[in-house]
Amino acid sequence: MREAVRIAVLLGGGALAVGLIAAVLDLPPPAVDLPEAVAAHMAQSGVEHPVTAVLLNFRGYDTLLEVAVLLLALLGVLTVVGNEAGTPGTAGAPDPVLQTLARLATPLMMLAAGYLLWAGAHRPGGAFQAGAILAAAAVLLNLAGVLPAWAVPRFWLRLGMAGGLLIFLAIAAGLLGQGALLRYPPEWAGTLILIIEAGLALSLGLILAGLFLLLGERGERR
Amino acid sequence: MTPGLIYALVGIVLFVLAAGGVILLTHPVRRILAFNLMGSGVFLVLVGLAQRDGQADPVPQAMVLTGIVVSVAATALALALARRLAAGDGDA
Amino acid sequence: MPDAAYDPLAWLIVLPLTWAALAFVLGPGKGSGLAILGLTAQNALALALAAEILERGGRVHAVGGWGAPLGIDLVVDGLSMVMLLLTQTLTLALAIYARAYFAQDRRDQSTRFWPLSGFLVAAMNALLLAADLFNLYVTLELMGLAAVGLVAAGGGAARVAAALRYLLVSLTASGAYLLGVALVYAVYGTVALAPLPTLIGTDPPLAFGLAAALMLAGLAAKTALFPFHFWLPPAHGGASAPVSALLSALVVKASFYLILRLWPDIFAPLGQTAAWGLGGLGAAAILWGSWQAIHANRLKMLVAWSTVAQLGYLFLIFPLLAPDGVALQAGVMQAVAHGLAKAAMFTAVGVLIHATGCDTVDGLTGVASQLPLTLFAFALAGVTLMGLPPSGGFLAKWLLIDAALKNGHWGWIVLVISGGLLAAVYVFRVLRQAFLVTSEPCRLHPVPRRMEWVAFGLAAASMMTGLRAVEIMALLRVAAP
Amino acid sequence: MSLAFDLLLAGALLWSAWRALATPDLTRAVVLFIVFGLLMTLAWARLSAPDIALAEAAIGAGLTGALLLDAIGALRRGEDERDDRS
Repeated sequence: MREAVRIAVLLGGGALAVGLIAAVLDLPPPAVDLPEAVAAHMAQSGVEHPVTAVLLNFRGYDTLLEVAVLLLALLGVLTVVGNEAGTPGTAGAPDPVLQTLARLATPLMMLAAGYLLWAGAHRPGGAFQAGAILAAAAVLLNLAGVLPAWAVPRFWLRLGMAGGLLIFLAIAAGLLGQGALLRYPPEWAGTLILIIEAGLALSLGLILAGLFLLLGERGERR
Repeated sequence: MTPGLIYALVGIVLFVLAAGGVILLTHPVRRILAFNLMGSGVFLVLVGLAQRDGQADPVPQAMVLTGIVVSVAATALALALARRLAAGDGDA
Repeated sequence: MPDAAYDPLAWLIVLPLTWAALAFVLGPGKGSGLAILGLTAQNALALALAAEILERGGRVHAVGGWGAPLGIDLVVDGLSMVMLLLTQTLTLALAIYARAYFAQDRRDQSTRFWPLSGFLVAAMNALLLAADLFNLYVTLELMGLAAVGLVAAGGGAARVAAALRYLLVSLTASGAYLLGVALVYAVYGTVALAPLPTLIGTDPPLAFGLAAALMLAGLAAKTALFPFHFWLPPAHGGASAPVSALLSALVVKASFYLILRLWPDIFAPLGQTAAWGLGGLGAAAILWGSWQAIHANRLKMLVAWSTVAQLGYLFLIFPLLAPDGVALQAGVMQAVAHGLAKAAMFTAVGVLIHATGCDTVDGLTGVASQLPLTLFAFALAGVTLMGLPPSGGFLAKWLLIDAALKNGHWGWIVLVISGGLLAAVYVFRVLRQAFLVTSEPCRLHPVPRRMEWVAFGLAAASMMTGLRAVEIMALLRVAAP
Repeated sequence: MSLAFDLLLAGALLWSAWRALATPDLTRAVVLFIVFGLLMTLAWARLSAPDIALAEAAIGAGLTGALLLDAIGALRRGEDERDDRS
């Protein structure tokens, strides 16, 4: 049985790969020129960087749901680890060199996150990258033994994690009066996007760090 | 051959290889790793094919950013389950 | 068009997301009141939207005001409206049930139930309304992760193993779907549904065919179509009763809905081979699922295998789809009737398991005299699954037979009737055990009456859909703009 | 010149992915996965997608790699403890 599945997967996969490669080498040019549409509407988007415009304005609704996906993953992780006795961790495994390095790197990473957030409107960067760097700083501090693994999050931490989504939802729904969800008035678009991004960066940082630190064991054990 | 097309082809091979891995491998961590490779393959196809004429296209790029975040979320949940499963076996 | 600020179409997505996030902030075990309040409002919104589109027809909500293909459109038509109504009704009933269920002695399992189920409903509503292939991918992932989190809740090695398997299948299936979306974007330069039909035309390139096949395979695996059904029984049979009901009644229907929605534009170009392939697998699912249900020892596994069988009927319609819409009506009717009946069955089984303290068919001996209402609910739900009049299941199967007759497919008729007989076997297996007279009646744990009444209400609703089908059919005929 | 670089990178991507799937040692497989993630960063840069390159480096290679390493560490410790008990 297992061998039959194996052969089927190998044959099917091979056929799929050959078919896909043949299909891809023989593609007509696309009928709709979306990059052109993006370029044509950049002026109304409130930002100057096309990827940010797509991510938070033209397809901002995707991003809204995606933040919910992240929060959901965190909820799932909490369901799984939450049943174990959540002993708050104490920092352990002291490695002086690593600790000093981590302490030095953290403010720099915070600064980088802030810069990326601000820069996202004009050039590559934005909430996701900023949040990821915040999370990376937390992970680094944890690996160095400065920041302990997290127990079940308390109210303020939960609020911080859900805050990005809640701000995004409030703005999305608030703009319904303009005629549709997330319909930014052009003169306010830049400001609103920056508010959303700031909330997202913080929440994404907390959630991504949480995904790692809630599972982490450093210091949690005897 | 544009870079777009080259990386799209890499993406196709990667997808097929890694999808086979998710189905055939048995160790949960390996299957999760394979799922991540599969995701990378899809992302390469998405951006690569859209840019097969050499012009950057922000729309699939934004989609891939979304996809990467979804992937890491799913990975964290899957690993939490796998760890719980291993720990549960020990207690039983 | 109504005042945009109160547009139910948008609020049906924003509201559940909001109460789910707030329930998370409130903390473990909290949020049931918030959930019931939110779901009540969603029911009102759904009814208002239904009344509106019955009068004025389907409509579009262009998120961001851009419109497809630059922006993302939300579209409501008859098909999505019927599913929206089913979703809101079922989730409200199950929330009332879950509140009583978790108040008993299962606080540990309820810790994250409310936010998780909120995100699940939000994902359902978003999926039903989305008219954009990539946005659909995000909603599918949202729903998959919520469902997996719900299955895992409460722990236990079996549950966690079932959740992990479910997650990996779900992720692989979404991966295949997303590769299909990537190819569609490569061929046509857009992922919005609105412009695709004209772009695809009559002679699409090979890349599009492969894209459609990948998307179809991914969605079929998510719907647990035979032979991708293997993940369903442990996940649905292992979860707690309200979760099993949510998953079996709604979640698997969402991916089926997508196949149905995308069929005319995206999948039909694959040709009759694909339609008959789906139909054949559906037939296999009916037989194999029923066989397993008949031989299951555990009560919940019996009901879960019955879901595998009942999902099979949904796929019988694809070779029969015709402009007259009879097959489509049969499929939607089956989805609605099975959704209500299966929710009734899982909630009834939840009551039985709670009362007897064990999850086996044999453990039911003699409970009928002490829990008549619950047994009656189980029997009524069984009538729908068997397809006896006047239930919604009867109507679904009647329409299916009608469509098969028109096309002269006698095999389908034999299959539908034998599927009903097989369902009778596993339903009566449970009922017979429960009605056995024992010399020493077992002592049952007390069960909140509310749980029994929810099970009964859902079962009665599955009957009513057969009697009030005219309204459902009228709604179904509302076309998209 | 750039074509040669692309082909080389393509080969390296596929090689590291294949090794990550096929290597018998789990830790090594995860390290190869992180290498793959860093190569992906280069690929994104070549596809003029600096946003994705940043995200891939931080999330794809960094966070996912850390999660995977952490998980195999935990699984291994769990196995050791079980061996001790038996």
